[in-house]
Amino acid sequence: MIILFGLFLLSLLVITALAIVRTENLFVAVMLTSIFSLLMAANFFVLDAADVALTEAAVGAGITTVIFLSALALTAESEKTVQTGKRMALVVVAVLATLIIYATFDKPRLGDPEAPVHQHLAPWYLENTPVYMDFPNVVTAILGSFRGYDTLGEVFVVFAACIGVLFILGVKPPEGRIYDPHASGLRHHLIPQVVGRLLIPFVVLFGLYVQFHGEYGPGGGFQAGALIASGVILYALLEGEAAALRALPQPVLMGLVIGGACLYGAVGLLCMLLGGNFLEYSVLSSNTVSGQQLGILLIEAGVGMAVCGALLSIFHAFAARPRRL
Amino acid sequence: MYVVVSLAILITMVLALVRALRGPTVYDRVLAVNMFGTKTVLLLSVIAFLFGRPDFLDLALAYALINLVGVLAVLEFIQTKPQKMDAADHD
Amino acid sequence: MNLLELLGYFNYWVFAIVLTVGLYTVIAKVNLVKKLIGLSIFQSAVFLMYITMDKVEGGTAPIIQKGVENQVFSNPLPQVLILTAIVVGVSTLALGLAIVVRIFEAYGTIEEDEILDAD
Amino acid sequence: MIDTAVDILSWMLLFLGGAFVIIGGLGALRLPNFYTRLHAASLTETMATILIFAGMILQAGLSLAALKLAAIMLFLLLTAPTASYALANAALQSGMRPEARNRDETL
Amino acid sequence: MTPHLPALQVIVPMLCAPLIVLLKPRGLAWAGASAAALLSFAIALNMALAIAGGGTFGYDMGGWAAPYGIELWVGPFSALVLLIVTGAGAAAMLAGRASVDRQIDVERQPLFYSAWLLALAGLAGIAVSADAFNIFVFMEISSLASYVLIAGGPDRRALPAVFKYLIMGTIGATFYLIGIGLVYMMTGTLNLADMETRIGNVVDINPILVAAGFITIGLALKAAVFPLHVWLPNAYTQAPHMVTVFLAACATKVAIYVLIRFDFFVFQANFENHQLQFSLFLMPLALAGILVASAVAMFEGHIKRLLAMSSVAQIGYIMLGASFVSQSGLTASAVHLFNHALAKGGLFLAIAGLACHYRDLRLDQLAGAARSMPLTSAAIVICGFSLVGIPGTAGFISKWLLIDAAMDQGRFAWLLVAIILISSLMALAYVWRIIETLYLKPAVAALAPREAPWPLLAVTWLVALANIGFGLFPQFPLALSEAAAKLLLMHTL
Repeated sequence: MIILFGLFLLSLLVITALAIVRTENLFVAVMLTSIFSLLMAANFFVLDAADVALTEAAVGAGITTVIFLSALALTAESEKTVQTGKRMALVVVAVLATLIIYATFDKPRLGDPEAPVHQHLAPWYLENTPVYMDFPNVVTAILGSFRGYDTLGEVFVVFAACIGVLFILGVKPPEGRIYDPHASGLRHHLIPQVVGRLLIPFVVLFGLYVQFHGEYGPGGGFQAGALIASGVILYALLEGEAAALRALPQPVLMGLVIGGACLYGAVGLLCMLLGGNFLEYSVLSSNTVSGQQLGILLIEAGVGMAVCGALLSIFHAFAARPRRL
Repeated sequence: MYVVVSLAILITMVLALVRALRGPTVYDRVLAVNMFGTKTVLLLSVIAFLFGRPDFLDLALAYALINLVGVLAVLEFIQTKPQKMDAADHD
Repeated sequence: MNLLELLGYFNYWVFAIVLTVGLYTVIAKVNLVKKLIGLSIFQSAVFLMYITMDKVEGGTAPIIQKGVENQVFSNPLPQVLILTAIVVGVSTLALGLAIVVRIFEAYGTIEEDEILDAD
Repeated sequence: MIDTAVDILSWMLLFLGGAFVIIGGLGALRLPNFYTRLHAASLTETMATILIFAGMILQAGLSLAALKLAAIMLFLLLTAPTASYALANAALQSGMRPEARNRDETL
Repeated sequence: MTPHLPALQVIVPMLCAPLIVLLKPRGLAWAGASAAALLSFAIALNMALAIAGGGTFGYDMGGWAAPYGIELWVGPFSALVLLIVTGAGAAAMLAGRASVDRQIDVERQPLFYSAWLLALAGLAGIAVSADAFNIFVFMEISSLASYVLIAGGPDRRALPAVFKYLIMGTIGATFYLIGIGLVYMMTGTLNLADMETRIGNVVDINPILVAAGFITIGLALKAAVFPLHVWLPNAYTQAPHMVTVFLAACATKVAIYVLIRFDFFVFQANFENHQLQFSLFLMPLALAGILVASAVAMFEGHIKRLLAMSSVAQIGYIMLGASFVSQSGLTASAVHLFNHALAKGGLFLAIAGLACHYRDLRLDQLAGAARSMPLTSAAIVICGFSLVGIPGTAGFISKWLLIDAAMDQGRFAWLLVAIILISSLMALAYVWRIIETLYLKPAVAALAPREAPWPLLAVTWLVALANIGFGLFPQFPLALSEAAAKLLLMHTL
């Protein structure tokens, strides 16, 4: 039965992708992109990837759409019909498709438990997570400890994007652009405001739950960071940019980003000082299991802070930029 | 039974997608996107039960939240740029 | 040919289609925002490929349940990799959009051919 | 005995919910103008949501899952009408009039 | 501390990057970033010296043994690449304060230097990593940071240039991701050494072949191998001058390093006739790249664009040496990697010096510049000669080794040698155009002799002298390159 769902969702995915390419209105394309992300996330869920589904929904469908929209508000919004290089694109794409289909013939079919991908590393992780970390979510164990260095790198990718957007949009916009920080479209709507005010504390609470429940269920630093950022974005949409920036000013956000990244690095260096390798959390406590748990808890907190701060900084950099009215 | 319900939800998702593709006004599209989002939430809740892993209901909650933020962002965008929206209608 | 087998290959076909659709958009469209949308579709296709390979027949998400014996779990490693890749994707997108905003401010257009004509 | 009764009740609720979802979906596709479509869509977001979640809560019994389901239901019941309201308001302000017999005037 | 060196190599610049953002007062960000860059250069030098004496560095991140955890591994080849990366990063930063002050607003400078350190950390992270996915993550760090650095260019044309780079770079990285996904699907591992042994057991080789294709194309995009180089000329031309120095010296080289490493370590031993396929595929591209890019460079009017095109040609030389799949060819490649970084880095440093007094860097505007800036111009001459391969400079060593390696290529040896010689003549032609403009043409406007600021001049001359020094005493890079070639070929036979 699950398979039918997959088939169905994947077909919808293809239709949506084609529609995105065909539409000439960028605004419509962005809305369809959000549907695309939701479909992708539902697919991930059907394929047993709960953590990824949560991330794709929070980051892909939520934050990406918001950033796209705020960028569109600063630029043009419909596309010209002219296309160049159509023929070359078709050739490249045809070659690519042939290559992939050529490769598919020998791929192991979906769900084959004998496939090589399920033989080597995966069983080891599934077996040893209870031994070394003693908590149920294997994804969090790999993310935080076994491949914690990748995650450190990822935090710095987000950091790079954050300082990059601030750097690039740090140039003053040209003359003739005005920005009214109070001109939020939803500011004068009573019902959304009341409901929003009611919801935002719960959103943040839920984000914290996702943050600290990551060892036991789907979730962790990235997802929590993105969810809390969505909560603040909701606040910004309802109360206006200025209010959101008053509540969490840019220096605070930057502090979150820097603090999160440094917290992660500091945990790694501490392990080094205590005689282990970089990010070897086992040395953090007399008991290796509790050391691992402590280390993962700390670095996940760092990830959450950094991601939340970075996504919000990026959002504000776009949303608070003067636009041509 | 869960299967029947989830199939119903899937069919409605298709209907919503068709509405999103057809428009004709931008508000119809927003309506469709919103509907699509809530149907995804329903679908996920039902599938979580179908899988026998109700602990994944967290996801559905997150989706509901994201959906609200998305729709409000779209509306905010429309309202700050009202004069250009007619261009959206010719698709 | 059982059903699961069919879906197994169907996933790869969808991966191929979405990948090519995305790449086509990146190459053929002149609008810079459209190019970025294509880029994110292109990357999503790769995520789908990774997640497809993690599925094990009869398996469930790799979160160990207490008191349940003999559970089969799907592969957690591709999920970890894709978690990372999703965040990388959104970072690239944000940076790209920032550049597009500056291009619009400097040139007054986001169509590639008009930008080339302007210089 | 009670178990069976609860089961039957919950199946009925789920079935009704499914029916409402489809009816609402059809309405959102087939009805003639934006406001009527909005009306149909809201149907799936309130009535169908209540029915389906009530059915699942009955199935879950007294557990954490039921609590979560109730939370999601509450959340959806708060947000979906809010979104519908904001949408209708935005459409109204943009000059789209709800009239009785206009078939896709904007086409 | 010694066993931790491979980790520190990456961590030091990376963790300093967020702290730099906090250093708002003028000059502090520069000082902090320079200190971090110098420290990482010292680490690289330390490791290179240890490796030149035989031996390698391995490191298990998080204490998890490979393949379960992420392994770092530094051998002779990576030591050479690390030297180039950290050296270029540190030198350009030390020299460039005045130039950066001129091109980047003061309040944006902390972000700029932070991005610089991230680019450095990312490139170093690629060089030390022995894990396929980890390489992807660090590739993205370095790419994002370099987009930021290039977007700092003063002209509005920098923006479309960097957008193109972003699109092509992301496509390249995604192709690489597809490639390692396919390999992972068939082998179940991500560690490079583990991959090599496990690919041997794969029955269905088709996905692996396709994966090799994706990885090669993806990395070739990042490395700007002809004909995938279209992003490079504009990006290098429009970037701030100091960023051009840094990136031209090392960014593409790291991608080449990964490409060579993948091909030789992972795929080489496992494909039948791989040797043949590798050279069949790469040699024509390398030769075409050398000839076409040199020809284009001969007619370029903008000095930075001219040198950027020349970079594409030089990448061709490096690929050509690798495509011989022989000890001498790979040695020549590795040495050329090092020497080209010296020559191109020196040239771009000197051009940054010229840019202090010449706003417009088109050749016709630079006429007679040697009279107002004699020292800078002399450095251009030395580095230009090294680029061409005049005896006595570092460039000569690698050209000589390359010709030597080409001699062993059987029937077509004479053709290869001829092409290398012809392209060297073309290089002489475009370098001569620069020298002629600087020295022999009458000045456009009479300028009083004003040199570049002294730190820039000092570093420029240091690099120029290094070009001569490594031309006369090439033992150190040569020893590392020979060891690297031996290690790379160990897996072939």
